[in-house]
Amino acid sequence: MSLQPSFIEDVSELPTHAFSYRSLTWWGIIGFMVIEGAAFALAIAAYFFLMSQEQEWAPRPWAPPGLLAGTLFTLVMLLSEIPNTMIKKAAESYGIGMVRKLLPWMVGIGLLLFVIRGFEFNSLNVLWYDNAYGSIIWALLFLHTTHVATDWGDTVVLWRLMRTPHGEDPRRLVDTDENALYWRFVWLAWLPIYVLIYWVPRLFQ
Amino acid sequence: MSLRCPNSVLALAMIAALCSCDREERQTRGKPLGETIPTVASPDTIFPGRATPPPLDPRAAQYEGNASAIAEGQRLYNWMNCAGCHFHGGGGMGVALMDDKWRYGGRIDQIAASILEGRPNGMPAWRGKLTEQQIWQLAAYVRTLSGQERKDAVSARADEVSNTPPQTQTKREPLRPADSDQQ
Amino acid sequence: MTPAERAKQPPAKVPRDGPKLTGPKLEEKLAETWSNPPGFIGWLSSVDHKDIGRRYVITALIFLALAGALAIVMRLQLSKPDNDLIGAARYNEIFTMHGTTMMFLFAVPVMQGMQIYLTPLMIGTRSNAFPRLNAFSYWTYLAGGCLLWVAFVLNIAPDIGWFAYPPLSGPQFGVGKRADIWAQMVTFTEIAALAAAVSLTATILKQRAPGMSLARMPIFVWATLVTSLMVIFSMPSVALASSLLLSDRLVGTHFYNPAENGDALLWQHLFWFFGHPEVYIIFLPATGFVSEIVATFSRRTIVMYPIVVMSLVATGILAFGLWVHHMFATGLPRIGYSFYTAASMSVSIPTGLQIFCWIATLWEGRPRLQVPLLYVIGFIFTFVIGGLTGVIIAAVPLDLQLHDTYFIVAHFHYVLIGGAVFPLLGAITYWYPKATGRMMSETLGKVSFWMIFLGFQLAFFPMHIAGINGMPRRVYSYPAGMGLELPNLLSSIGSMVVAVAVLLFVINMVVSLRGGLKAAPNPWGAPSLEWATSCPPPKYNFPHIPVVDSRTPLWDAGEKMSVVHGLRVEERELLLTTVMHAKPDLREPSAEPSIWPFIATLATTVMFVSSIFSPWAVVIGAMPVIIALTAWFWPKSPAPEREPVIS
Amino acid sequence: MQRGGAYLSLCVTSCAGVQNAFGGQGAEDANFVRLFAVFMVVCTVMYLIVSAALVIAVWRRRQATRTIEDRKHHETSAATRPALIVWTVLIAVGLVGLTIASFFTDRSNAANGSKPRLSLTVTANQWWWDVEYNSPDASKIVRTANEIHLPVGVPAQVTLKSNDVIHSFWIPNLAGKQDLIPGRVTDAQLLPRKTGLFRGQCAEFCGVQHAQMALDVTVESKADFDRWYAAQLQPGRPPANPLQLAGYRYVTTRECSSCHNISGTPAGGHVAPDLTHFASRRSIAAGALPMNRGNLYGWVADPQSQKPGNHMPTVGLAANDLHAIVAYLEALK
Repeated sequence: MSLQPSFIEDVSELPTHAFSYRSLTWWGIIGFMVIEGAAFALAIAAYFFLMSQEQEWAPRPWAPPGLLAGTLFTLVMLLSEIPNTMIKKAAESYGIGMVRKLLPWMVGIGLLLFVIRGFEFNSLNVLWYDNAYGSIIWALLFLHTTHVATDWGDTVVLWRLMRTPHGEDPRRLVDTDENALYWRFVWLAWLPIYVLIYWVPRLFQ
Repeated sequence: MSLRCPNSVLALAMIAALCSCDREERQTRGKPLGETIPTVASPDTIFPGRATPPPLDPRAAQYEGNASAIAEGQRLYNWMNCAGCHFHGGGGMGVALMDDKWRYGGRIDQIAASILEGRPNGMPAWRGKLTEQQIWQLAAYVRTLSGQERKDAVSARADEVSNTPPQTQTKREPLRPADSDQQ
Repeated sequence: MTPAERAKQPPAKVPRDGPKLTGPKLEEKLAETWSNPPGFIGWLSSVDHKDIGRRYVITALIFLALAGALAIVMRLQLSKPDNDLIGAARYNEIFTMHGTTMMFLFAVPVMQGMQIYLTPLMIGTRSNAFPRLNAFSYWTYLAGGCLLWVAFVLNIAPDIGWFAYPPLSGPQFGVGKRADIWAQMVTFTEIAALAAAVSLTATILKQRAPGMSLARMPIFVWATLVTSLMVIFSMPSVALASSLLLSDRLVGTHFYNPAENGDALLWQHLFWFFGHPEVYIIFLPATGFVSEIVATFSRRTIVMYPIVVMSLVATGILAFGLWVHHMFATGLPRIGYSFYTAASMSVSIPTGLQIFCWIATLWEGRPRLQVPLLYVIGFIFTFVIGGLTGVIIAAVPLDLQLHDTYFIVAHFHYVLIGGAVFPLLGAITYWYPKATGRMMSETLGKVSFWMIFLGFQLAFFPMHIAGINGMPRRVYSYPAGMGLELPNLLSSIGSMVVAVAVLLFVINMVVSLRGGLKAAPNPWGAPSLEWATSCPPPKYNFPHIPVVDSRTPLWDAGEKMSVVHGLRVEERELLLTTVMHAKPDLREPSAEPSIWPFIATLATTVMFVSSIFSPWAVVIGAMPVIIALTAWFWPKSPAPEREPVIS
Repeated sequence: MQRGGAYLSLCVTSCAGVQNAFGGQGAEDANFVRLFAVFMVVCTVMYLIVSAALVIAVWRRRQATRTIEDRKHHETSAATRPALIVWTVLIAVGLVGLTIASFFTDRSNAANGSKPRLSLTVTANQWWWDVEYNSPDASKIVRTANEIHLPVGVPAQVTLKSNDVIHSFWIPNLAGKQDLIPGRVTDAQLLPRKTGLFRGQCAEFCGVQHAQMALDVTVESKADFDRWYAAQLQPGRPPANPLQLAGYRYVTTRECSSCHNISGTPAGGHVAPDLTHFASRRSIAAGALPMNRGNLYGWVADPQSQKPGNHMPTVGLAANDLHAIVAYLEALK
């Protein structure tokens, strides 16, 4: 450096990890959440745009999607917030044992959700190539499924990681904390989509 | 990555390129101007016993798997009101075109011959009503209705009311002449 | 020892930079820690923001040259009426490739490349926030560019315009796989842009030098922050639109099928909701370049810094509210149009304020007429014409006559070439010594400036006349006798002059690599932090992280530069600071170079390209992508227990 | 202001052509020219202010500057803030004025089009225009292609539809453009003020032959228009000599009849331009070729060489058929 340095502060005391907005990866996760949130918001806007084109939503003769699978999915997802919050609390209090115990539960819940989602696709009562209504319903469900899949994949990798010595590193606890935060975004994003897919087509029957 | 591997990747890319090239070939005029007079010989579709059918007409290569020919065929199918009798392949007054039974042969040149000469029970002869290029384009499109065509050359849907599953999703079916099983 | 106690451990005895370890000895150890692994694999796995930024800019300039060559072919075809140099189908491919390459493969990437290169240097840190994500961003951009241009070589290039309106790009009229390739290229480039934007946002918010509060950030860094946020909010719109188009074309959904209650205008709304912010994503970094150049060459700080920053933010927000002015002719309700007329007019107010502040800075200072400042002056003269024609076409009755004519082609070339490429050429001349250690030639720089400035006016001003004389856009030829011959001939000549001028600029860049004068660390006497390091900067940028206490650190630093110390030397580490006031907060280990981002891009490329042909490719192709991503994020084995991991 | 707009339009373009936004022959286009003049005046004034300020700022040599060299690089002169306020007010007032002028022009255009006394339906196809004059009495409906005749001073309502992709209906001399979007019905209002021969063109990229999709517009007196309308109502002229008869036979029985329609003959295809009064038009193939015998021969023999990619196939006619067809088509006045 052309100018001579004058040392005015020693930063070696600072920690190398922190939770929530002090951590760099937290901002990365927020960035990706905003991107996916924007994509969901625009997909929902497209849903309403297409809805305005039709005389009646869930156009005759297609029946609105069956409620059972979707409601079950929503229920399980909301319940999954309990272990999710426990993991987040454990991670923030460096409770690595608890984290290692609960992660498999989250992976299991993920698998259960995939099974229910399979039944959901089956109970939509419309195919994606039937009409614009069918297309947007399938598109919303497919978008959210990829969303659940990506976070489930992240949770599986985290589960395997926490079982290795890497799990000891608190930075991995920060990752667990942020993964739990991301799971909250996944089911928060699901609530409006659930209403749009299952309840709005019933409004006009 | 040794040097040899990019060469093989390059070779693969070129091969993939060649087959994609003719899918997108857009020849707007069926034949060079000189020989646009329609040829006389048309392939006979009925041949005694189970003899092998005559060799494929050389024009077939120009139309099979050619996306623009199929798209033109799709347009002509609507313009000439083929849907009036054949519907969108399901058949009605006209025979079904989606199944694998071809009483007068399912090869592209045999379909073209059926369009050109007409067939009993109501299929009009389009000789003189459509040019030879248009008839071959129609034949190329009709072949896709029964799933004989490669998936990357067909269009998933037309800008019409959805009537059949997307052609890109229909399973490719082997060609069985109708007389092979007793009606 | 549980992680909890380990978190409170005192810092271990490891080599750290400081009064005891400074000067050449420190720089040699840091260079070794921050260097790339050797060989071709090392080159592929580089995560240094300078490597990635340089690759982005050079690849984007290559695409500029390719698309520029296509522009020359188009101008030759249009130089005289009823010309048959190239046929209609070929011309449609060429203008689609020209527009798509310029917008998706040159303009946005070159701005993001400059931002990736300059941001860490200007805010005083050693790397971008997510280095491997940056590397993945560049490789994905390169893959998208190659996909489009390989398709062009193989004669399956898209011929649907750079905006691909269905039903022309739909399954029935978009024949073959041309439109799919366009849509897949859009998916590639916007994943690249989103990844870079997330990384830049995190870098700016968390890694500024201690003391560099938001009010002391350089204006180019403000422009980068606003642009990155605009990318994050607007790119998902085109991602969704192109995915819906791909699913229409592949599995027969009906989003844009009017017969099944889909709508062609759904595409236009989604596309232009992205389209208009995109042109501001291209323009705002250019205003950042102009602010930096004007400050340095007027020898003073920018006048009324808060006004300029608020104008940037206002332009960023307003940009999202005026996309319907691209759709004035589609028969939407007139009362809606008047709202968008007002919004489109209002977006010129913040830009007007910025121009006032630049001119006031020149007025207060003593401008030195070197090449970067010449480009800024050329920018102001050219861009203001483009801005004013923008005000003209914001009015509905005028736009109904001028929409989709060559008047619009003239308008957007004035605001894109005048508004973004001129500042870019000035910025390249300005930061070339920092990147290469050599100055670009001043005389050759001035010659190419005057040629490009005058050639540009000759090329694009007559297009206003051609537009008014009734020449629509995207026509491969025009009949004689409509008064279009002279404007088109002048435009063709002008475009040749611009082509030669750009060639001269490139020659100047290449020749100066070796032949240019050796550059001092701060050849222009500039105030901002990137001029505190050597030219070209070392791999780790700053031996000690500088401390900032004003908007012009180097001008107010006196003879000693105050710094913080205590970062590790044998591990890659940089300093995180708080968002508002940039007080030191954490020491963050920075990611090591890795080949996995490159492999992740290969896997993503295979998935995307094969999903043009079959929907199952998305599911099957996802497996290698997951494997590559897992390997990418898998932490490297911890160093032998010489030092507990946290300290 | 009226003279200013006209003077401005003359000096900007060498001559007001047949397809020129500064023609001003239509009510909406006249409004355009006036509003364009207002905008040009305001914008030129603003541009001169910016250029003058820039030139002075760069070229003035004075000693007391506030730069790093004299350690005053953070200071700003007191006059800057008021100057900024004046500049902001100037921009705001300018923009508000222009926006209001634009809204008034909108209202005037809407008023011009509010009481149409003629109704047309234009349906755009890939690369030609299908024109239909609507009338409550079905026998009074005229169908033509690639041309529009309008009586001067009569406001006309044009309903716009599309059969395939998005096109844009644009006759610069008369009015602004409106898109024709499949699945939607939009409309355009034309109020021609001066008679003359004009040319419109598709302004939205619509495929390979987007460049050759024009339409001829003739604005004539009411009497001429009625005479033309009556002629259009007549069926196609029967062949007058053996050559035309041979042409008649070919056209009404062979390939031509599959797509084209000639009223009063067995040829009834509606997927291509109506040829009933083909010879009375000013151009062939949507403005691609002026109407004369040479072009007619060239077009009928091989349309793919004149307009490559369009949907009229090269039939490959024998020489005598070609002569007969051209003779018959030339008779369809």
